[in-house]
Amino acid sequence: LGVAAGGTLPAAAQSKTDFKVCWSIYVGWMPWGYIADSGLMKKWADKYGITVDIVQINDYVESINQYTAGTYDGCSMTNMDALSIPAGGGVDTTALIVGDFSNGNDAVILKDKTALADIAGQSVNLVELSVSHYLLARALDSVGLAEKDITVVNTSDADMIAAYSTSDVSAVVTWNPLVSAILEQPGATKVFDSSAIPGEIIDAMMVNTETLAANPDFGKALAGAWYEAMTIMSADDEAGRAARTAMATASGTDLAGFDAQLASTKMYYDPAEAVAFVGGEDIVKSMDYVRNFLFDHGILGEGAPSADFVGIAFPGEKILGDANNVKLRFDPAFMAEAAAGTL
Amino acid sequence: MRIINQFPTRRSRLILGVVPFAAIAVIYALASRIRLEANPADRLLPAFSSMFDTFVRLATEPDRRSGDIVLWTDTLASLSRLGLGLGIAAAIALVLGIMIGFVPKFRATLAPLVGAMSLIPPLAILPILFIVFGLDELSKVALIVIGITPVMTRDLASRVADIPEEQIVKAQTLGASSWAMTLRVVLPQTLPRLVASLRLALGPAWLFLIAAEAIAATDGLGYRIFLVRRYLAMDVILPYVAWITLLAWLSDLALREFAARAFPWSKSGGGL
Amino acid sequence: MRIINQFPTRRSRLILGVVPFAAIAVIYALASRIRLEANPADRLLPAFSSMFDTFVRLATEPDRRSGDIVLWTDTLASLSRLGLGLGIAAAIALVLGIMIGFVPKFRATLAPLVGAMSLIPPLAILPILFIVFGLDELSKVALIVIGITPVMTRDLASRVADIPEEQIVKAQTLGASSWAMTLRVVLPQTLPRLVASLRLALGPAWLFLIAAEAIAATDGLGYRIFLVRRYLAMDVILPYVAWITLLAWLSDLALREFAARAFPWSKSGGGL
Amino acid sequence: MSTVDVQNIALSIGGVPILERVNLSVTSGEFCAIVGASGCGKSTFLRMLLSQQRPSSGAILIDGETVAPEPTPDRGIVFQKYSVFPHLTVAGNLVLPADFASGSPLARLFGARRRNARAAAMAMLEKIGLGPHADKYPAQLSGGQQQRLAIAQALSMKPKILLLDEPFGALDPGIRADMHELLSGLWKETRMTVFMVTHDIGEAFKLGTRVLVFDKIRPDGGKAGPAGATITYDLKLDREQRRARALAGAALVAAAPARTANDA
Amino acid sequence: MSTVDVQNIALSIGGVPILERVNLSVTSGEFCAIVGASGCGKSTFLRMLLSQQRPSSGAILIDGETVAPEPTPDRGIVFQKYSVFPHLTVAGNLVLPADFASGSPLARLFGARRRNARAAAMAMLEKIGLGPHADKYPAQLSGGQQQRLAIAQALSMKPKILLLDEPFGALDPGIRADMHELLSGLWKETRMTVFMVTHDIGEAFKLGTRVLVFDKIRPDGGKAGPAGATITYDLKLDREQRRARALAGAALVAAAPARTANDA
Ligand SMILES: Nc1ncnc2c1ncn2[C@@H]1O[C@H](COP(=O)(O)OP(=O)(O)OP(=O)(O)O)[C@@H](O)[C@H]1O
Ligand SMILES: Nc1ncnc2c1ncn2[C@@H]1O[C@H](COP(=O)(O)OP(=O)(O)OP(=O)(O)O)[C@@H](O)[C@H]1O
Ligand SMILES: [Mg+2]
Ligand SMILES: [Mg+2]
Repeated sequence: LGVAAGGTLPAAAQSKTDFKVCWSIYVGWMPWGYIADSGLMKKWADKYGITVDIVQINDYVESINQYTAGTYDGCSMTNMDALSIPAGGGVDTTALIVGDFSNGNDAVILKDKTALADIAGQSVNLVELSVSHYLLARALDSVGLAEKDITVVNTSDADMIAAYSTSDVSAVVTWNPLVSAILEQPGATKVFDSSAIPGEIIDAMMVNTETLAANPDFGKALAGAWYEAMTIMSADDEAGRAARTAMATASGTDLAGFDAQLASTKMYYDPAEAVAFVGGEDIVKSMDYVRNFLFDHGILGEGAPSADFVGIAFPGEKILGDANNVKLRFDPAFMAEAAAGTL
Repeated sequence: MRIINQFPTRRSRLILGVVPFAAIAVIYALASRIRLEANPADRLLPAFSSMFDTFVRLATEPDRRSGDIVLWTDTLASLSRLGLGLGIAAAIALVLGIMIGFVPKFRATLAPLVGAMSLIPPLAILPILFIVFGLDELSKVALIVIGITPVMTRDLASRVADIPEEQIVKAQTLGASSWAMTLRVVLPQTLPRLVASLRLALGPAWLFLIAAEAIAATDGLGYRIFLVRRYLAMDVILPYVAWITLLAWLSDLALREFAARAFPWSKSGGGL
Repeated sequence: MRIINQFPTRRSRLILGVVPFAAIAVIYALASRIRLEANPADRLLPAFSSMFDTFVRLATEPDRRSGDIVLWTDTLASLSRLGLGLGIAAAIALVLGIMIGFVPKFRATLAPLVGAMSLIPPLAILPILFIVFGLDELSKVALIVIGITPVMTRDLASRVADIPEEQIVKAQTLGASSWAMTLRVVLPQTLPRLVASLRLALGPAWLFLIAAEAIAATDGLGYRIFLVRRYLAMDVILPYVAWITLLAWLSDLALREFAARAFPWSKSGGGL
Repeated sequence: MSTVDVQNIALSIGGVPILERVNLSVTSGEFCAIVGASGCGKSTFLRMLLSQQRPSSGAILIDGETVAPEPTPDRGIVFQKYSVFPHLTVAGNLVLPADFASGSPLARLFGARRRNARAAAMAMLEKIGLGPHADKYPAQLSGGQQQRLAIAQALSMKPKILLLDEPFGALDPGIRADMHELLSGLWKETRMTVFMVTHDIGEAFKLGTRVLVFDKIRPDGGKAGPAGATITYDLKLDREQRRARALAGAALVAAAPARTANDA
Repeated sequence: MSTVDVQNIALSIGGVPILERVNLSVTSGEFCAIVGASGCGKSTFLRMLLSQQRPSSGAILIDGETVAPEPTPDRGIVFQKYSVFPHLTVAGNLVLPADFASGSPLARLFGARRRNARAAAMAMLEKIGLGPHADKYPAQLSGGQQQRLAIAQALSMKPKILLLDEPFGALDPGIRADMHELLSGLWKETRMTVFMVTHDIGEAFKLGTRVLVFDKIRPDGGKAGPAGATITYDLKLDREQRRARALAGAALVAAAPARTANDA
């Protein structure tokens, strides 16, 4: 244990040439699998004289935990989980590539009811403390309800569809592809989704800040590969369809299903758009909501006396929370290089 | 003298037994220290002190959200599911085990089915369990029951079949019907084994309980562990695991003591 | 004649054994029919025909993405993990079991530790395991090993301790050292029990394998079940579960046959 | 109290003949001692008398009627081991037959009938010298005490035929002598028909009115495959003769048992 | 081939005295038969001679020196059961001592030495009549054959002292007689010192040069708590005397064994 713990210490700031990043199955992150399989990663890593190993992990939380423990140099995750797990756990983390935000991918679904307000008094099945929980909180806000008006039942995402099929379940909050599968079932109505809170559920490739600082080539290789993949998959040609088909199969669906999921995702195919998004005011507001949600639910950890405990840095020296304890950074530098074509 | 003939004294036995635990604790403390020095906010290997603080807080302070004292509601919820699951499994295994072990016709009918069922990994058929048993308490209890009953049944059936034929013949010469033998000869001699079988099933039962609570629950020890895994709160997980281990050990002890008292005629397994 | 004295003939035994399976198949077919009539797109209880089609497709057609035939790559991946896990667990359990069962000093030192470890639910410490062992093949094998070794060790240790003292004394009067006795008296007599212990561990081993593959893998039977579970593709899950059950049953059979051949002097458990 | 007619029975298990051409006619009240080499089929013969095993051919008649196809209370049995129920106290073991006879759905007597049955059991225990041990479990008794209990239990059903399979094999010479007396006394009192298997020739001649020797012989004298055992000597003893014959008989069978079934 | 001096040993287990004031001096080559009631401590006495159990007080000297604290090859043992290794063939059981003696790290002989050891084992097997069974496992042998093997195994170490704990308890009278001859022959040949526990008085007088009777007596004649057993009779037999004394001896001890440990 001692050796293992020592061996997986958060990478100290030192330059190295071999990197590992992990990802899990979600529409906005499927390109990582494609990048690994298609050789794009090798191409870009070779260009910078490094190697980058891209590893798929089925269990999303486990992938973040592994990253937090120091096993991986980067990991795909949402803004909220980045704040609560690695940043809250003292691992300085940078949002290297802001790939998309959920624009309908996450939804509140009621069975045999059609209005969000009907949710009052029900049991709601969702992955507790996840973005679904956050979405629910935002949804309840919008109709003047609070979490105490409902009962939250923690339900594993893998079993969400089966759970919905049982008579015990009348309300669920979840994400795609589960949303579309559940909506196929009789009586299911989507009463609220993330398109009502655009830009608040952000999916990004998060990397260790110290590793990135010591090895800018690592960031460049990832950004280069990512945006080449973006160009390929966003094109409506044979290569684009082939890429999207590969991603569809890998996530267990077909091209039509995958395209449907993409439709409810605001993908930043163009790095310039992502740079603008990260530099805007909305993201600061979103992160403020998120950190207050996390603090209210005690997820920032016992050591957190207030929501301000962990600092979040935005471009242009904007900082939310404790400036002396900045652990989450939105850094558009590498996306900007991609936009400028200097990678 | 040969090493196998060297018997440690009672006192040194005690010391030797503690050594590995102490060694693990020391290694843990060192590893934790190293990580915390590198990153004071590290959550992976919390210091003993912070685990202790967290545990005390969980055991004494009401939760911010629900107002319950988390440790006790979790423990109560888990133990009642576990108890119910073990109870139902024991009842089914006892009835089926006696039927299979004692009555040739039932054996021919049920033994292959129970054999096949004991090989199905219950976690793989969870969706079907949900549909059949719903998502609330029942499904958690059902997962425990489905997980441990086939193995217990096989165990009991083979024990019933092991009752010396002489006893059964003897009972028949004393005028017993099949039912009378079941009640007065087979059942009482199967009960101690049932307890032993329950003790063996404790480990798997906890496993299935935790798996069930990870899938859909609002309380329970497994629920808490999987919930706080979302923010890598090892300061909660590790004390919870220790607590579960303690509970499992206590149930094991209680069952052993119960068997020794309730079945004085049965030579208990003894030792390990 | 009393029911316990009525022995079915070989032929009726066969028929009786098939009945429950047939009954389950019929009930399933009916339930499936009802659900499919209500909603032809229902995925929960697919018809036998569609399960069969899916299974044939998985077993014969190469996957679009990787070009592999999914069923065989999954089976190969899972079986090699399982085999490795069982092998390592058997080796550790054999060594520790003999040490604990045979040498009083080791027993005093290790028995309490192994006892405590056999009570820790491995699923609860998954995050720690993944961090210690990483996420590649090693962690899956490690979860199997950690899940089954303590129980196997206890089992073997108690069997070693059960070797009649007379044999050990006899060996000493024949001039054997502790090591010679371990090699020539204890080890050979422990091997049949090791096989029996492995057979008992098959069920839990599959369970842990599936749990590990669900969290981190890119192939394997558990991975596939996990992957398609999100879409409730029961037409894949159910044949996979049946396939796993068949594989487990075959391994069980192989181990039993092996023991009967390799240890002709050992009276095998017989029957159930 | 019953006659037993064994009519030319034979038994093969898996093609191997165990017993063959066994003929025997026992009148009511005889005490048959059965001796023979280990593995020659003595226990198997008792199992057939008890309907635990069915002969491959031939018939067994009791009081002129074909024997029931399963063990019944008219035939009592005492085995060398496992003869009492380990989970019941000494008194419980003796009350058990009454419990079975009660016909109650719980196979247990209650109230006054239970008290009566227990009183009867206690009286019996006093008679066989186990009074002070009534509430012990069998495992707490010595071998001789257990066998006394087993005999008392078998006799409580007043069987017409009592079968004993090496009942005293595990006992001390001293206890064994005590048991001989107990058994002779009971036999004289109840006049049941007794079959007792024993390895001890002296015991056979001391207790039996008739000694049956089982052995394998080949009728053709040749080596035409394996043969089953049969009754090779059937010695009817006058009470007075017994002592005299004991020495001769012992000499007679001394060679036979040396051939074990393994040599076949 | 060794003298044995037992000097006033006593043993209590958990406060209960099992043996006390046991004194005995055995000259080289004696054959001591040990009889006594069940549970009186005969096996325990052998266990102490074998260093399997340590006396609470007193000393055991072999050839004038304190006995080793653990079993050694100079003292061989044959138990009533479990006396051979079930996982080795008959020949394997006899080669085992040579394997142990080889000092090889695998505790196994190889090559020519293995062939020699096997040849020696086969010769021994022929001598004790087990030649045809060399490749069988013990479970496939009869009880008598197993005991012959056990004795051969114990003798292969040429022990100075041979301890036998009811070695023939489970055997037929016929086989038993064969075994008596085998044992007597071997004892005469090797002149080792033999201690044999038996329940059969006849056997004791037939084989022993000396019969030791263990029993519990209270030295003060009173009831001052439980007492341990000790040697109450120590009969040295002339070869010629033996037959004559057999009857008298049997009468002498007939009452004693009836008192079992349970009555204590
Ligand atoms: N179920 C069986 N299958 C095969 N052979 C059997 C079976 N039961 C008994 N035998 C064989 O039948 C023969 C007679 O066995 P049985 O137990 O009747 O002998 P026995 O005369 O009582 O011997 P012992 O004196 O050792 O008790 C033995 O050779 C035994 O191997
Ligand atoms: N480990 C022990 N703990 C307590 N009592 C014991 C132990 N070992 C032996 N005894 C007691 O010591 C006494 C002597 O036992 P031992 O086996 O030596 O008798 P024995 O003379 O060989 O009897 P048997 O003729 O039945 O073999 C018995 O009363 C037994 O209960
Ligand atoms: Mg017999
Ligand atoms: Mg003894």
